[in-house]
Amino acid sequence: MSRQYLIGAGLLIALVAFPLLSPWSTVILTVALCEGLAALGILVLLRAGQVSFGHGLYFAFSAYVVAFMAAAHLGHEVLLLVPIATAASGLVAALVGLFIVRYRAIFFGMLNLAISMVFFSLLEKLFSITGGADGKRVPRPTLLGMTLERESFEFWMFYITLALAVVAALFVARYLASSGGKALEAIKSNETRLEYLGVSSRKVLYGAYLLSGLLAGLGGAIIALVSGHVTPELAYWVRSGEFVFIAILGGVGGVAGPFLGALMFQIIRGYAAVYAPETWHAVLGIMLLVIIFFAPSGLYGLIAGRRRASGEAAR
Amino acid sequence: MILLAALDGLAYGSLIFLVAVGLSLIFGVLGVLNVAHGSFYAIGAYVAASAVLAAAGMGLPTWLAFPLFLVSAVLVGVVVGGTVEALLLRRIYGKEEVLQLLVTFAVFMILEDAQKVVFGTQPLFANAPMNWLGTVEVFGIFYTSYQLILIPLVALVVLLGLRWFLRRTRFGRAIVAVTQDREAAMAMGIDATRIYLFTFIIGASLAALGGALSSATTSLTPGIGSGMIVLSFAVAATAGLGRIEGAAVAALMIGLGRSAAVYFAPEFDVLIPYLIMVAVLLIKPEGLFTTVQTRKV
Amino acid sequence: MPRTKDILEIKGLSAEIEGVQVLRKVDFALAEGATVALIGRNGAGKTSLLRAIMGFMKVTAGAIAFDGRPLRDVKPHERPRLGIGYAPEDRRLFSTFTIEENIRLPAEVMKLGVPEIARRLDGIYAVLPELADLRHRPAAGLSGGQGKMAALARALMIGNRVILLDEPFQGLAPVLANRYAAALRTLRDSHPEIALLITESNPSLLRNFAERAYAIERGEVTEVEGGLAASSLAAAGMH
Amino acid sequence: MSGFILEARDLELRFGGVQAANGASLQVRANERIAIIGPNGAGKTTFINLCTGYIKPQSGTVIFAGQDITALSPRAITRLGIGRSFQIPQLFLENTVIENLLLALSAREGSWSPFLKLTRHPKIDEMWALLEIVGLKDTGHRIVRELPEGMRKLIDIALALALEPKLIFMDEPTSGVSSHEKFQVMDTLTRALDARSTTAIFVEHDMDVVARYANRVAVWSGGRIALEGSPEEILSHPDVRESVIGEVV
Amino acid sequence: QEKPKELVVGIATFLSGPASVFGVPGKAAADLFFEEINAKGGILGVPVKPVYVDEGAGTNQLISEYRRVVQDQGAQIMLGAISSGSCNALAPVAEDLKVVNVMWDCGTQTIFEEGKWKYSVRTQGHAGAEMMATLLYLMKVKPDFKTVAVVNQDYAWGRESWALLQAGLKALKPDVKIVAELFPKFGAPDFSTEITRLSALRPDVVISTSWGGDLDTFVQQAAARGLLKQSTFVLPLAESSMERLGAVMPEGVIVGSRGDHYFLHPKYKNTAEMQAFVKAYKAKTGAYPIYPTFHMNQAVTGLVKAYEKAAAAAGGKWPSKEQVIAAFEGLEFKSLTGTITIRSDHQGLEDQMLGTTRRVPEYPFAVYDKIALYPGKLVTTPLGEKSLDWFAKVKPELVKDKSIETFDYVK
Ligand SMILES: Nc1ncnc2c1ncn2[C@@H]1O[C@H](COP(=O)(O)OP(=O)(O)OP(=O)(O)O)[C@@H](O)[C@H]1O
Ligand SMILES: Nc1ncnc2c1ncn2[C@@H]1O[C@H](COP(=O)(O)OP(=O)(O)OP(=O)(O)O)[C@@H](O)[C@H]1O
Ligand SMILES: [Mg+2]
Ligand SMILES: [Mg+2]
Repeated sequence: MSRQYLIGAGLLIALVAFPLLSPWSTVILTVALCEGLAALGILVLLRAGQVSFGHGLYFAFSAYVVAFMAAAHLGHEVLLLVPIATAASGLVAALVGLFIVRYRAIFFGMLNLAISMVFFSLLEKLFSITGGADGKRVPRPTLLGMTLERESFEFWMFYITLALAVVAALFVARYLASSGGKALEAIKSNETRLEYLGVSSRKVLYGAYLLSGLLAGLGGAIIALVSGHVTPELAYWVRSGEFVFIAILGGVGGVAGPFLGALMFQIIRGYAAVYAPETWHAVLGIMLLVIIFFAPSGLYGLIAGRRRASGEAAR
Repeated sequence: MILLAALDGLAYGSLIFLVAVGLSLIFGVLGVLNVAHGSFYAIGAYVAASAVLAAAGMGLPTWLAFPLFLVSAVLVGVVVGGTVEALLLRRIYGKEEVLQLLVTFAVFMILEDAQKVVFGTQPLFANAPMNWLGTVEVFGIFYTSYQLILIPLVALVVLLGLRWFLRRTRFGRAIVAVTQDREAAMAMGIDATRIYLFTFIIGASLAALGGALSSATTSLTPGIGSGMIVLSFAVAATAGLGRIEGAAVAALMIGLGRSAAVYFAPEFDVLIPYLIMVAVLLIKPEGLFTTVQTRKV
Repeated sequence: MPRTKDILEIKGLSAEIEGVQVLRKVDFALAEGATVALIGRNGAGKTSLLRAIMGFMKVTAGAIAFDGRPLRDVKPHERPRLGIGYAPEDRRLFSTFTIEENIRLPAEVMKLGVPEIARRLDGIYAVLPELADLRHRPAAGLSGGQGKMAALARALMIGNRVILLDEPFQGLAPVLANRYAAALRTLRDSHPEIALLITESNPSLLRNFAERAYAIERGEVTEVEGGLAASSLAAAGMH
Repeated sequence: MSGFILEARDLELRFGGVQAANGASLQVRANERIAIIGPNGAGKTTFINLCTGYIKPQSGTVIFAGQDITALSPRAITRLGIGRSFQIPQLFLENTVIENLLLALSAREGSWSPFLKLTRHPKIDEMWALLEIVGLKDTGHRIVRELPEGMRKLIDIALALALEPKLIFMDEPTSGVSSHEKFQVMDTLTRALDARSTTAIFVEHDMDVVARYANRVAVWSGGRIALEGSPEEILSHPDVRESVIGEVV
Repeated sequence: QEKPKELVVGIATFLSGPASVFGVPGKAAADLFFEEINAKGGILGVPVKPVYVDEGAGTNQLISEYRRVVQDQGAQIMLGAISSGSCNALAPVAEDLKVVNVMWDCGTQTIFEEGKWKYSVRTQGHAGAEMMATLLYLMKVKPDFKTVAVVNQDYAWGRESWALLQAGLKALKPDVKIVAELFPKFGAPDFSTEITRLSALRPDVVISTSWGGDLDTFVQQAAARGLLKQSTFVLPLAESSMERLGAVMPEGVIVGSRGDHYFLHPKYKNTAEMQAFVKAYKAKTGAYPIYPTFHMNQAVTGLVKAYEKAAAAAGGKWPSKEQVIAAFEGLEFKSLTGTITIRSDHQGLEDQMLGTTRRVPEYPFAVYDKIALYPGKLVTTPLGEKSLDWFAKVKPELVKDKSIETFDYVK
């Protein structure tokens, strides 16, 4: 546990300092944090043994809510847009969850994928409303009532996102260690027993699903603001796959994992884009293989070390 | 009208079936949802098209394309599929299932770029085999025999062949046993490692065969694999875990559904596979064909 | 007892699971045609020893020899071909197959001829008549005890040298347990060359059946002097 | 009110050609300890499964404390106060033993606050006491996956007990538990059951255990009760001696 | 301003995904052009360093890459992009970053009709001009058609181009009947159902603005089933598929190239520049150049000319970004084919060329015959007007406008 905090704190310090040293990185770091938030949502579900290939849905949904509201000058304010859009995604998760928590394993994964792809297709189809594949522009809203220039907007958005990410991570860490979190893990290890303890595994999963939808939604809302443009691609299955990728890359052992993974992902992708613009997919793929084979518990596990096994034996 | 749509749906559904059944088989036996499956499809298509073009360049007769399809499918299955299984997947059986999935995701990304490097980005096609078989006329409309007859026929042969193979042959039964309990199967003298490799190769070859067959009808561009993979996922989930008959029914439903949509509701065309999947799972949460569950308590 | 050749010889065997040592320098031998009980309480390492013989454990030291040949280079799936039958503690039947298909499977895998398989099946149904009635039932729905019997039958199918039975009586009604023991005795009489290794946490079931007994405790194996006689077990700290 | 805490009436269930329950009926009074014995495949586990909602009967009813529970889900039945252990233990393999028990405790108490760490549960001592009852105090911090079958069976029982049920079903509680510990565990277990006045129904193949710990015995055969009575009566009954115990009289 | 050591030019192009059929040739051409420029000492003596960004990675990723190239690698000029969606997304980013953004291949007419972008400029025509020329050509060569069907890719380009064509058709030929509007999924591998429907409906004209693999597949499957003989096909982007389609492409199909680009351009095929380019490009890639390579040529040439003009205006000093962008306004320059004029709204005027396929012994693929060359000014929506409105009131006289040149194929 203390290690978890240590890693988290180290990551935090690095993150706080970095933009001050290299201003152009703020947007990329903010994007990484947003993806980290979505991957954190995936981590929650992974604890229940469920893999979602459709969390792009929540990511994209809140991003579009932001885009529409900002375009309509409804609540043209970051501090309004973000919570409203996140809640909207939460609402969708609450609806979809009603039906999706009945399914497990491949069915769970594929239904999520199906629903997100339906949304993706709609975003492309209804192009008169959504702008189709070209997406929508998101005009820059005010922040705390102030109209900011690009640079300071980006600067503040980064620190706001960082703060939100820290809060989210701490909450998720608490939740996972609580009885509810353990019940969630129980879905993975033995649902029969869970039912025979009088606990509804669907309810437990529903809660987690809602949480994961909110986390992905939060990430999506912010990414819409900082990149200033939304496209259906946010809901595409490959994007959802990336969240899973990031979660595993970072390691699901602790809540700092997804953020580590997202940073690493951005860094690798950034370098690959510079040095191998034509084969950056392959570079990412190879990196992923390296991580899986040489550090199967992800970056987090790499840093935290294989404490668990040996610690257990020592007792 | 409906009949005409059904004819188109049949051909399309057959092609999806070929690819999806390979995915289903791999999933059923190895428990791995193979994201790279679409790449096998794409590579199969590229290799077949290149082979057919090369053969034509050497002045060989067109009919040779059909054995070439088979050869390139098996070649891709053995070389690419075999390598992926033996070099990568094999090292992480028994670990978290997500990891296996991610390995295939990584392979998918690598193969996508590998295709570009090897085959280029310009669309490629080799339609001679399709034209060679000529057309048939149904109600005054011309269909290519290739799409109307050959592809569904191949799908049917694969379906029946696989069923027979899994149920009636010793090797097929060994595969089924490994599916259920790898360790117990080994204690029965079954070489699980070989079975995994073999199954993966069969699955990959089927995807490649689908690709090879499609290379005569469609033009190959970067990214054809990822379109196919989502469809196969939809089929596999609709079918029920690792069910071959289920894959056939689901693929056909999707093929027919899509054709019907083009006629009656073009707006829903792309949504069809997902809507079918959601609808089926709403009614039958375990998929079209459920597998026998071992008693747990 | 006249000592014959050892079919299975284990020397200094240590094994671990995920870094935890569960077998410690086990020395143990199974003579051809012998019936040996391996007694130990829960967690002593009985299952682990059998699994090690089958090749499913990570062996850290020591060696296992079968018929004088080191098993180390024999892959797990090739071990049954040597004539080793194994009935795991938790049954592990193939649920989509019927009982009979389950029993036949290992013989088919080994490509035994059709008449040979039929002959062996008949022999098995003769000693386990309850199974004959169930032969066409899918294995998925078997009760605990029925499954145990099917697992035994499957081990008998190929175990013509050594049969490893992991707590075979667990969950069997006494009537069946007795019959099961009788079946094993019949088997031993009709095939005196087959060696039997039976683990039990409940030694009373094996009394007047196994001629030698070993005790296993925290992964260490010691021979129990005097076999399974109540007094000697008590002396070894068991009931 | 019938005066019975549990009453199963004419339960019927077929699996294809197999009649797993064939008019199974049983009446249980509070604080009884009933042993169910019978040959393998007689339908004992099926009976428990029917009473706890794992499968639904094709006909017949189950009444618990005056309420018809036939159609209820396992979850609802558990909440009404029925606990069970399984022939094949059903545990959370990746968690420690004490975490397993704490989950049961949280379920009982409904303590799901996301801010309360599971291992800081205020009533954790109660669970340690429970572990002591099944003789597994030392294993509390071990991961269940690493424990042998025999211990898992006992943890499985402890999980059911942690819910403080009014009625508990135990499917072969001591099979796989070494004879060494068997009686010791059963002693403390029955004492604990008495102390909480929990009614118990358990399937058992070991006649010594039946003789020692049951106050009523039901003999199952062909999916229904063939005989019922006190342990002395039943265990000396010639039919039982022949078809269950296997002695030729 | 001081001359920099090098001029970093960021280029957004498709290096992955289906649109890499345009992106990769575009990149190959850019490499050739920059080599040539650098061989001559660069722009105003400053060597140019191209940096590529993959448009295929998705818009959001593209935006962050674009920023990185500007902010981290110090690019002063960006060439972006191919897809209209990318251009729409990048224009505001370029404003934010204050970087000169040359839209080198994207077609949507709305960019400068609905927005005002200080830092962005387009060195080519737009979809309005392309579709107008297509319509005029169709009316010219097949004036008597009665039924039309459309099969377009289901995304913005497919939809938008059809909206324009439809508006124009209504104005020019009010009695025409649209019998089917099919929008198969982008990247669909199979058009059997669509072809079956068209076979049953037998429209006089089938229009498809599809491109790349989709177009190849469609033409191929339609050809195999005799549909190409049944209806007149209008394929405004077919130039880029012609070499690949080879023998599949029959005679009599109306084809275009989003401009006047064609390596056999009747006016420019024999110029030294064209011949050198075709040779170099063929040596590098093994194929004949297609329209995106010409668009790239326009962008690069425009850039060089704008720098030269700006430097001249600044008295020979290295111009600032603002000076460069100002120099673009009203700039007129000669590309490998026609002459491009940049309007005050930063929109380029580019000639449009259409033709009808013909098979000749010199090439193993179809070539343009019955060529018509439409001056950019004639077919481009006038300044300040919206294309859709302009299409709705287009007059039939335009079909026979005198400024239209015609050519037949000559060897
Ligand atoms: N996955 C595992 N990780 C760590 N330790 C394990 C694991 N599985 C088993 N063990 C340990 O190995 C030891 C031996 O277990 P084994 O199953 O061989 O015992 P057993 O004698 O067969 O017990 P039982 O009579 O209950 O079946 C036990 O102490 C157990 O804790
Ligand atoms: N899911 C099922 N599908 C098919 N048959 C089943 C199923 N469950 C139980 N049966 C059959 O019903 C009968 C009763 O099974 P049950 O498990 O209740 O027996 P049991 O009395 O508990 O036996 P044991 O003492 O061996 O555990 C058996 O013949 C069994 O094969
Ligand atoms: Mg054991
Ligand atoms: Mg039972």
